[in-house]
Amino acid sequence: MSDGIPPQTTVAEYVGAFQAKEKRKQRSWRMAALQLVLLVIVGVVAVSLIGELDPRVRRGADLLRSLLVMGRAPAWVGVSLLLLIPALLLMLLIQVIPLFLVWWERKVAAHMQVRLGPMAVGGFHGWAQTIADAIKLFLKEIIEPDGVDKWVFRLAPMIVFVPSYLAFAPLPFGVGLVGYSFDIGLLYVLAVSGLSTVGVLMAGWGSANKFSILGGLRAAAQIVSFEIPRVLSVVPVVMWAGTLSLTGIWEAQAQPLGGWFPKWFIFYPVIGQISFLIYIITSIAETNRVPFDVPEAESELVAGFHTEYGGMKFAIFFMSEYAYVFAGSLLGAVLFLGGGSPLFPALGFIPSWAWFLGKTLALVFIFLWARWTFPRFRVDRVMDLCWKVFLPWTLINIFLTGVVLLWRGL
Amino acid sequence: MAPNPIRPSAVLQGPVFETKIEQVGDHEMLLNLGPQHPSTHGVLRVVLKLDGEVITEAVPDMGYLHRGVEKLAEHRTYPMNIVLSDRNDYLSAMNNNWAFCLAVEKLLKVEIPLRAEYLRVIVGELNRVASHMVFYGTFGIDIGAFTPFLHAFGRDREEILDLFEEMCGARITYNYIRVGGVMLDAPEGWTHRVLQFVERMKPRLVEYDKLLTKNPIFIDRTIGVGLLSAEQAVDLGVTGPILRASGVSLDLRRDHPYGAYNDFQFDVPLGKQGDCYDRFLVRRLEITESLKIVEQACRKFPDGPVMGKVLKMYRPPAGEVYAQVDGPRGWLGSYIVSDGTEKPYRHHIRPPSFINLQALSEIVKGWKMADVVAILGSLDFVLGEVDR
Amino acid sequence: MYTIDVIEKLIQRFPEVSKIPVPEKFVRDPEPQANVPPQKLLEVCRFLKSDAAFSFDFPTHMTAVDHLKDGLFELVYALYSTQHRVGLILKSHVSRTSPEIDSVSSVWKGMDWQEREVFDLFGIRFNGHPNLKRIMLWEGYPGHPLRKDYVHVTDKYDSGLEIGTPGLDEQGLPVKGDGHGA
Amino acid sequence: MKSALDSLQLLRRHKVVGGELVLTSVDFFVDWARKSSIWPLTFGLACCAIEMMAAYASRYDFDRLGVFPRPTPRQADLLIISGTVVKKMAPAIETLYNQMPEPRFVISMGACSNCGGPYYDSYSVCKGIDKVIPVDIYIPGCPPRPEALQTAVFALQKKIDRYWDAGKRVANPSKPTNEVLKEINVAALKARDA
Repeated sequence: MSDGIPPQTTVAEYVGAFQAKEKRKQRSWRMAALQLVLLVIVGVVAVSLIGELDPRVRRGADLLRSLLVMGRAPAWVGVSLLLLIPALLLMLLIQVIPLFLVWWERKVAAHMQVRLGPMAVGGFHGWAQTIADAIKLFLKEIIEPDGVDKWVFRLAPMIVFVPSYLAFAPLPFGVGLVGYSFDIGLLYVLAVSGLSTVGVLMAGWGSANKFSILGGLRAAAQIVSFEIPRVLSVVPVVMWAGTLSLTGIWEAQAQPLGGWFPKWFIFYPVIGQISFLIYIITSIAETNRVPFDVPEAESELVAGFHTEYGGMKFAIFFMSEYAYVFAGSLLGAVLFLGGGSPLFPALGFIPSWAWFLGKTLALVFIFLWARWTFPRFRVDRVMDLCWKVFLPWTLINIFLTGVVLLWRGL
Repeated sequence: MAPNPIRPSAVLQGPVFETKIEQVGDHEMLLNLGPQHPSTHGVLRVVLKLDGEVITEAVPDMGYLHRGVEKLAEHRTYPMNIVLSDRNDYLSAMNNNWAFCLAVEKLLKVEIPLRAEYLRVIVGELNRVASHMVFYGTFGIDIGAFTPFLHAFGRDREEILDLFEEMCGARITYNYIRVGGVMLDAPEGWTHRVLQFVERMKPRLVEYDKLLTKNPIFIDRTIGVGLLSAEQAVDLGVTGPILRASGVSLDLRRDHPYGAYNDFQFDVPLGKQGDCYDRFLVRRLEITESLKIVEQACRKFPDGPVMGKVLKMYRPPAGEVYAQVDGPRGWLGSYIVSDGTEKPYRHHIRPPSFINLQALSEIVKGWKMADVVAILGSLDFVLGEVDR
Repeated sequence: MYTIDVIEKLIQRFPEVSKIPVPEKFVRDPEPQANVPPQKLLEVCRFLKSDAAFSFDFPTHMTAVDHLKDGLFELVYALYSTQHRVGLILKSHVSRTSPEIDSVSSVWKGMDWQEREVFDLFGIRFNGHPNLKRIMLWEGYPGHPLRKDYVHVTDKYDSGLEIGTPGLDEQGLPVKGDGHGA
Repeated sequence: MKSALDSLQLLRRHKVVGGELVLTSVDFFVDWARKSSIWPLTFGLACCAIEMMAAYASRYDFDRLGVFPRPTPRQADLLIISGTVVKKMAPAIETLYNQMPEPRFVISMGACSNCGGPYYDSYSVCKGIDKVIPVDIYIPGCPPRPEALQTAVFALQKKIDRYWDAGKRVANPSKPTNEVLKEINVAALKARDA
C-alpha cells in the first residue's frame, strides 16, 4: 500500500485459490452423498420416535368429550367440534402443502436443468421463496379488465379451488387420520375433482380474451375426456378390494403375501401395472400439466385460461393446481401402493403416516419429472391418445380382472 | 364488419395497429399473435384468421424492430459500419462482419493472410454452432420442452461465448472480423481450448438427440407439419437450412467457396420433404459438420500475420460490389456502392431471415394453432435481421 | 459465380440489353452487370426464368439506389440459377420524378416483400404488385426515408439529431447559432 | 445477501420530505416479500434479450434471486425493456405497462432503450424508453452482461426496500420516478444539514 496501489493478487495466489476450489469440489461429491444418507437416517429415526398419531388423536378426542360433559355443554357442540377440528386441520394442511410443492418443483426443475433454483430468499436453499411469492401476490393490485363478464370472472378461481378442498375429505393420511371416511370415498374423490372443469371454462369465457377462450375450451375438452379412462383404470382395484371406501381398499392391501412380499395392487402381475400406469398418466392430464398442458400452453396461448388473472386470483389458480397434484398422488398411493402398510413387515416401526407421506411424495416426483422432460402434445393428438389408447386398454384391463376373478372362483 | 384498429391511449399519438385482414367470415376469429408473444422470438406480429383451431389465413406484420440501418450506413465510415453490422443478426454477429468485410476487401483489392482466413473460418463456424444451439433451445420451448433450452443455451453456448470473450472481449457483438483480416491474434493455447471444447461436445450431442431428436412426442409434433416443397422454396428465394431441408443441395461454402473453405472436407446435410422435423434435423446435423470444420481448422492452424496492408482510414475507389456469406440463416449478402469518400454511398444487406419469413403465409394455411408456433420456430428468423 | 458470357447470350436474344463496363482496375473479380430498359424488364425476367439455357429460377435479392445528382433511381436485381450454378445482376433506371416500374413478383414470389420494402423506403411504385403497402413503417408515415433528399419531421420520440432534420450540418451536429437541435 | 431474519429491525425512522416517516415491521415484511419475488415479463426486443435469456439460463440463473419470468403482463411486476425501442413498438410497450398491476417496476436494459444507443440518429427509433414509460433502473452497455442485469435486480431490490413508502410514487407517468427520488435526496440532504 506504500505507493497507493492496492495489493494485487499474484498469479501464484490466484492459481492456489483455483486449485483449492477444485479440490473442494471433488470432496463436495462425497460430502453430498454422505449428507443424503445422514438425512435419510435422521428422518427415519425422527419419524419412528414420533410414532403412530392415531392413539394420541383418540386420546385428545376423549379428553375433549369429557371436558364438554363436565362443562355440561349440549350434545351438538361436541359433535360439531369433533367434525370441525379435523376439517380445520385439513384446511391448514392443504394451505401448506402447495407452498412446499411449488418450492420443491422449482428446485427439482432447476437441478434437472443444470442450475440451482431458488437460493437467496430466506437463507438456506431459498426455503422461504414461495412464502415471499404468496405475500407479494396477495398485495398486488386487483385488476378487472372492463370488457370482462364480471361475476363469471370473479367466481372462476373459487370454483376451481373449492373442489380441491372437497377432494381431501375421505383421503386417509394414516391409521385413523381420516377427515370423514365415506363408504363411497373413491367415487366421491373422482367426481369432485371433475368439478374444476366448470371453473376453468368460466375463467376462459369470463376474461374476454381470445387466448383465454381457446384455453378454456381446450381445458374443458381435455379434462372431461380424461375423466373416463381415469375412473375406468381404478375399477380393477375396486373389483379386487370389493369395497369403494378408501380405508377398506387400504386394508385389502395390508396383509403381506407369504409373510414378507407386500400385497400392493401395483405388484399384481398384469392388471396392476396397466391400471397404475394409465392412472398416473390420466391424472397428469387431469391437472393440465405437461405433456398434457394444452389449455395453458405457455408458448401458444400466452397463459391459457388464466391470462387475465393477476395477484391473488392467479395465486388461487396456482395453488389449486398443486392441491390437485397432491390429491391425485395421495389417491394413487392409497389405491396402488397400499396406503400406510409398510414395504416389509420388518420395517413396521415406521408409522403409517410416514409411509403415506413418502409414497405420495414419490408419486408427486413422477409428476414433476414428467413436466421437465416431455414436450407438449397437440390438442387433437391428446384426444386421440385418450379415446383410442387409454379407453380400450382400460376396458381390456377390466375384462382381464374379471377373468382372473372368475378363475380364482371369488 | 368495419375493422377498427386497436387505438392505444389517446395520450400517445403514434403508429396504430392496422388490422391486416379485412374480411372475416361469420364463424371465423381474428387472433393477434401480437408483438409481445412468448413464441415469436422478439417483436413479430402475425395476424391469424382462425376457423375454430384451424388457421385459414396468416399475415405477418413487421417493422417493430426497424432501426433504419441502411440509412445510418450512409452516415457511418466503413469501420463504423462493421459495428452496426454486429447488431443486425445478433445471434451470429461474426458472419455479419464477415459479409461486410468480404465486400469491402473486394473494393480495396486487399490480400488477407492465411492465418486470418483460418481464424475467420473457426470463429464463423463456432458462431454458427452457437446460433444453432439457440435455435435448438427455443424450438424445444416452442414445442413445450423446457430442459433442452437450459442445456443447449445455458451450458454449452456459454462455453463458446467464453472462447469468444477470451479472444475479442465481447459475448454477442464482437466486431472481431475487420477489413483486411482480423482484429487480434488468438491468445496462445486458444486453439487447444477450442479442440477441448469440440471433444466435450461429442457426448453432449448424443444427449441432445435423446432429449429432442429421438423423442416420440417431439417427432409426432413436427413430422409432416408445415411442408415446404423444393419448387416453392426456390421460387421464394429461401436460403440456408430451410432450403436444404426441402431437398435442394445449395451451400455457398461448398459451391462458391469464399475465405479458406476449400481446405476443409465437410458434407452438407439434406432433408427429404421440408417439414419442421427436417428443418430441425438439418440444423442439428450442421452442428456436427461445423464442429468437424473447426477441428480441421484448429489442427492445420498456420502461422503468420493476422492483418493485411490496409490504411487506418481507407477510402475505397468509386464502384459497386456484392459479396455473400452462408450464415446460419442463409445467404447473408452485402451490396456496397462506394463513391470514393470514406462513407459508403449505399449499403444494402441481403436479409436471409426477411426472405425466409415469406414462406410463413404459404406453409401455415390449414394447420392448427399449436403448429403455427412449431412452424414459426422452425423458420428460425432473427427480428434484428428481418426488420434491419 | 457471375460470368460474362451469360450476358453476351442475353444480349443476342434481347438487343436492348446493354453490358455495363466493369471497372476492372478498381474492383477484384467484379460482378458483370446488364442494363435493362424498364419497359422491357418484365419480359426479360420472364424469359430468363422460363428459358432452359438460362433457367434463373432463384431470386437472390433486389434493391434500389438513389442517384440524386443525375435524378435517377437505379433498381438492382440479383438472380441465380440452381441448375447452372451461375448468377446474374440486372439493373434498370427510373426517373426520380415519376418512379414507376413493372413488378417482377409475378415471376418470382421471393421478390414480393423486397419490392414492398423498396416502395416503403424509396417510394418507387411497382405496377401489378398484389399488395403494395408499407411493410416496415406504418401507414401515414411522412415521406420515404432512404431517399437522399429525405426531410425528417421531428416528433415526440426524437432527440433532434436525426438524419435529415433541417438545421443539422454534414457531420449531423446542430449548426451553431440557429437554436435548433438538442 | 443478508439472510432475511437477522436484518429485522422492529422500528425504522426515515427523515423524509415534510417530516419523518416511521416504517414498522409489517412494512419490512411487505418490502421483503416484494423484493424477494420479482416476476419479470418474458418480453425481449433485440440483442439485449439474448443477454436477458442468458441471465435466466443455467450459468447466471436468475431463479436464485426468486426472479421467475411470466408470459402475461397481469402476473408480471417487472418490465425489462431489453433492446431498441422503435416508434412503431412504443404504443405496444405503453399498453403492456398499463396492463401490469400496480407495484410495477421498469428496468431499461442497454444503450438502445436508455437513449437510442448506436441508433441515436435513426429516423424510426424512440430515443430512450423514458419518453414512453417511467423507468426505475437504467443499465448501461451494449449489450450489458448478464451480471449487469443481476446487479440491476439487486439495485431494484434496494429501491423497493428503502424508498417504496417514503418515495410516494408519482402516479403521473410523464414525470419519471427518478426525478421524484432526486427531490427526496435533495430534501433529505437539506434536512440533515439544517
